[in-house]
Amino acid sequence: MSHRSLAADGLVVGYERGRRVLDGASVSVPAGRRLAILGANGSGKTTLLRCLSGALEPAAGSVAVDDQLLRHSRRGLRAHRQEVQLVLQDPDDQLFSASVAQDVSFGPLNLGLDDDAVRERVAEALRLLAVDGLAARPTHQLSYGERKRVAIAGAVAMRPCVLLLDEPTAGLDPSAVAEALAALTRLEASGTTVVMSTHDVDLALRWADEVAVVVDRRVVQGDPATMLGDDDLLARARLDRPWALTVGARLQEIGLLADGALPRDVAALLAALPDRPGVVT
Amino acid sequence: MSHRSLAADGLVVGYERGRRVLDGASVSVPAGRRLAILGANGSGKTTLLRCLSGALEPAAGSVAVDDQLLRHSRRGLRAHRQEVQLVLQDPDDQLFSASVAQDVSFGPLNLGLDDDAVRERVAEALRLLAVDGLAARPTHQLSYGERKRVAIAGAVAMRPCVLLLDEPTAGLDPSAVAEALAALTRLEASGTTVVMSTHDVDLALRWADEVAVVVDRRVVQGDPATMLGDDDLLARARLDRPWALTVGARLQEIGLLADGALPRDVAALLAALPDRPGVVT
Amino acid sequence: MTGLAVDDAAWASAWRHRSPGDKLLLCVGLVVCALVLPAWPGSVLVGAVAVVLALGPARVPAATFGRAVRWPLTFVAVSALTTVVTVDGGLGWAPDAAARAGSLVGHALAGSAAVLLLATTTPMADLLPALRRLRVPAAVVEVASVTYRLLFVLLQSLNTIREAQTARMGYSSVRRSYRSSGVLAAAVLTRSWDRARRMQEGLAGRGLETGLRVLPEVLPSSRLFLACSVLALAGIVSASLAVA
Amino acid sequence: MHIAEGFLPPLHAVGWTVAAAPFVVHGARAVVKEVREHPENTLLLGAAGAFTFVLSAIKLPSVTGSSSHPTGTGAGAVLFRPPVMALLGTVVLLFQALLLAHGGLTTLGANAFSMAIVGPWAGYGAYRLTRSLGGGLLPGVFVAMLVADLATYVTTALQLALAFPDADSGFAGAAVKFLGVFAVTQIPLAVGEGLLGVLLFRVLTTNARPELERLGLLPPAPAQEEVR
Ligand SMILES: Nc1ncnc2c1ncn2[C@@H]1O[C@H](COP(=O)(O)OP(=O)(O)OP(=O)(O)O)[C@@H](O)[C@H]1O
Ligand SMILES: Nc1ncnc2c1ncn2[C@@H]1O[C@H](COP(=O)(O)OP(=O)(O)OP(=O)(O)O)[C@@H](O)[C@H]1O
Ligand SMILES: [Mg+2]
Ligand SMILES: [Mg+2]
Repeated sequence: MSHRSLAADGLVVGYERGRRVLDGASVSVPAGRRLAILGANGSGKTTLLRCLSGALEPAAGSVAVDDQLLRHSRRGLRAHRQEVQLVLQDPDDQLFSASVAQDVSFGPLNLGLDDDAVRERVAEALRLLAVDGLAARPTHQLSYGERKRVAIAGAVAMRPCVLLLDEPTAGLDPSAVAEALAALTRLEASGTTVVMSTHDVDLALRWADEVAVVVDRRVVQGDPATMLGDDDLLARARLDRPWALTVGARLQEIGLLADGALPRDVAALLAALPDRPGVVT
Repeated sequence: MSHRSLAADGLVVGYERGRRVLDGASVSVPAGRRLAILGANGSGKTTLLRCLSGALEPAAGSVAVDDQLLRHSRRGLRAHRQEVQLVLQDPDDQLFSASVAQDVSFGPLNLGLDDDAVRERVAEALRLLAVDGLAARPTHQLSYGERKRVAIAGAVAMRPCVLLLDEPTAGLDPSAVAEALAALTRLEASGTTVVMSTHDVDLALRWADEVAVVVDRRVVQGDPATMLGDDDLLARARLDRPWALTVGARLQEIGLLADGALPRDVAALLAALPDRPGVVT
Repeated sequence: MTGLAVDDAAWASAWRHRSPGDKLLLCVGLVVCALVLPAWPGSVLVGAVAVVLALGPARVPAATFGRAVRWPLTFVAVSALTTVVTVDGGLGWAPDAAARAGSLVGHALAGSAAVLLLATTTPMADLLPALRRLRVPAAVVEVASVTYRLLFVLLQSLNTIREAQTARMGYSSVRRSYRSSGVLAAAVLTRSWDRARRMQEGLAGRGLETGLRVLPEVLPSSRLFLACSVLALAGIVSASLAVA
Repeated sequence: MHIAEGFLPPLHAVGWTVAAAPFVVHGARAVVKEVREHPENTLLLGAAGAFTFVLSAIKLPSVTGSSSHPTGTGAGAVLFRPPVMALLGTVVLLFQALLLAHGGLTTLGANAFSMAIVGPWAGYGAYRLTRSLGGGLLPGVFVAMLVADLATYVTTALQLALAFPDADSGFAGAAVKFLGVFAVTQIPLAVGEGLLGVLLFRVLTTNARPELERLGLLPPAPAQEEVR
């Protein structure tokens, strides 16, 4: 499997007449690069992801995988869904079956694979998400974090090129977040491009290669450090500046950090700090 | 209204036979002090809050408001619920009436107050949470952040001495978090003691006066900076160390911050940093 | 976790990985024996075998089993009593009341124990695919599967919403209880619609248009288990016929 | 009140199963057709089944201090129509037998006949009659819930009387006994269930109007978009 790129251009979406949620929003997910989507509550992050996945047909605009335009016909959607999978925020919206292995088998079966191939895909997906121990467990007995990872496994079993995740870390404890991110890294290694929406600016800064901010019915996309250091954009999007940028900038100001790229997380900051005051390496 | 203190002693709770969620857990909420409850997914934070609110009767142990023991009789619970209110994590579990004002009036009406008193309480609660503009709106049209604040208003209208909040900031964008915290500060000013559970160690460090960590079926309580700097405890509780403590400690090490208490958030850290390298004030 | 103790027991049972077909044969056999054999010694034998198997090899918690038979016990007691009481010209006992009541209670308890043996060892997730082999249409089995899954989601909503209402004194009088119950039922119903709609979207991406087919777990049948089952059933039948 | 496993004599168990079968098969046909045309409706039907199960977990307080659980089949019949309820009700009864030990397998036919067939049809009939006599939605629902609940219990009582006729007075005497025990005591609870139905639908008419319109229970509201 090789990385594929996904792009949306000029999306217009309105749920009710008159009011538009997105109006000319464009975003591109370059193959193999991590994209984080940020934005205030109700700005349209989920709406954007639903358009990208084909779940929602925009009133105008287009979505394409590697320049192949998505058509909202039965066949067009079928083809698109083999490339792009969306994992919803609430795992209970995705888990319909009584047992974990059964649930994950749903997608591959619908692809028309034979039973052995399905079983193999299920095993692979559960392994990538590190939930293989849960295969025979009933869905309703799982913890929230476990349900979240099983829901991701259900999408992964479709072997999509692009995996879209709506707030995959919301409601998880710090260790569970770390485990989820590790699972996503394994997925990337197997050729999947990962996109996530999140409210956590610190996470976006340290995880993403690119950031897309949904603001004023459009999307602004760019480098995480630049975008999340732009106070004007942050204010319009009701976001906070990540602490690492603020603290890093100040430390540069007082000459403790070398000029140039700011560290994006604690580890990078500690590594960049000199051992003694006043010595900038 | 004056602040009241809430305490639980030796709580034992098991949902299924044999397996205990809490086993000898004690926690105390001193009047007027902010308590943050931390812990891994499934450690028992919600269970602890349900015990404190009287929703769940522990198999052993006691809960008391100002040394007045909670009895799980009809009368005992009635009295307790006027002192202690719990706001659940999912606002949709709490908003069941058609309109915002109707929903907030549910509790006061059940207290048997007359219409004028009810109206006054509703207006006050909506004002404290800064959602007075929404009074006439249908609940299902509200954004997630708005629903969360209306749910809190529903509990506040009961005029509790202690307000327990289960993950009040989960799923909110950074501005909405700031607004929710500002609302809680107004509540405190009106005499309510506020307790919240959260997965956000950075938030716990900067907001709380005290931290209670649920780990190994018990609760460890103490000063935020001490508790969240204790690597052994953090590992057992599957929590991360807040960035401010790690970065602050390193800056002290290299002589950039004065010894003593570490700054708890960005603003405090920036204020404590010297203007030029090597100068510790 | 779920509040449905029988279901929890089924998922945790030592017989969880036995073929549902095997367990169906044994339990349905026991149920039929309980129904058609004379109460003495048929019902007693069936009841004893079901209880011993459940608490022994299947390792079902005794408390779960005991609590689960409590409900049928109430019904059986009331109904059996009603059956053997006569009202003609004043309250009185029907002739041979004790024997009739004993026989009724025996049949019912033995049958209940046999069904419970199945229920506490076989999760619905295994039984429903087995219905397919009984020629129940796939659509019906799929609807039943979704019902089973959503049951837990809705029960959770029901309990949480009720807890929230209780905290705000929604059940502090009979009148308020009624109002709160109505609101509760409506909230759960609208949630169930909402949930179905959102699941539709959640599953569309994985190919909902072709139905809700899943791959059931392979649980191979055991010859030994089948042989022992048949032997046990034959033993019960012959013992009963010998005594009768 | 479900008849417990093993309580009915074999002949009765088989008889009621045969009697219930055509209705349940008819319901299954309707469901299969529905799902074939709209596969996504599997989820809606599953949700309806789950709601029917969960509704019976709601505790209704009664004035005497005891509490009871609604049968819920009246509301189900009004919302989802009796044929569908025949199937969903049977599925729910199977779940109740296997998850709660309420009812049984050999008595499934008898229980389905009273709870999934007679109850819903009687309730639905009462609902249609009330509506055609000019009653509104709420009176219709009240009558539907009340009649469905009572009809279910009366049927159960008659089933038991048929199986266990009185030694002297035969079926008639037994019917009096069982009706006395199971149906008369149920009257206040049936009224309670009717009230619950009214409260439920009153909330629905404000919170879930579009759904009720889609189900044909309320006339479609004049579209507001066109007015502007
Ligand atoms: N199915 C729907 N019908 C009508 N309006 C909708 C629907 N879904 C979303 N909206 C509206 O569209 C807007 C964008 O919603 P969306 O869920 O995309 O926001 P979001 O950025 O994901 O927010 P959050 O951070 O709270 O998840 C909101 O104003 C919301 O109320
Ligand atoms: N109603 C319930 N019935 C059975 N088990 C339950 C119930 N509620 C919680 N549990 C179990 O109790 C344990 C503690 O759950 P609790 O919800 O208190 O954890 P938590 O710390 O709030 O987790 P989270 O961070 O995910 O919210 C978990 O193992 C959970 O599965
Ligand atoms: Mg969203
Ligand atoms: Mg919790």
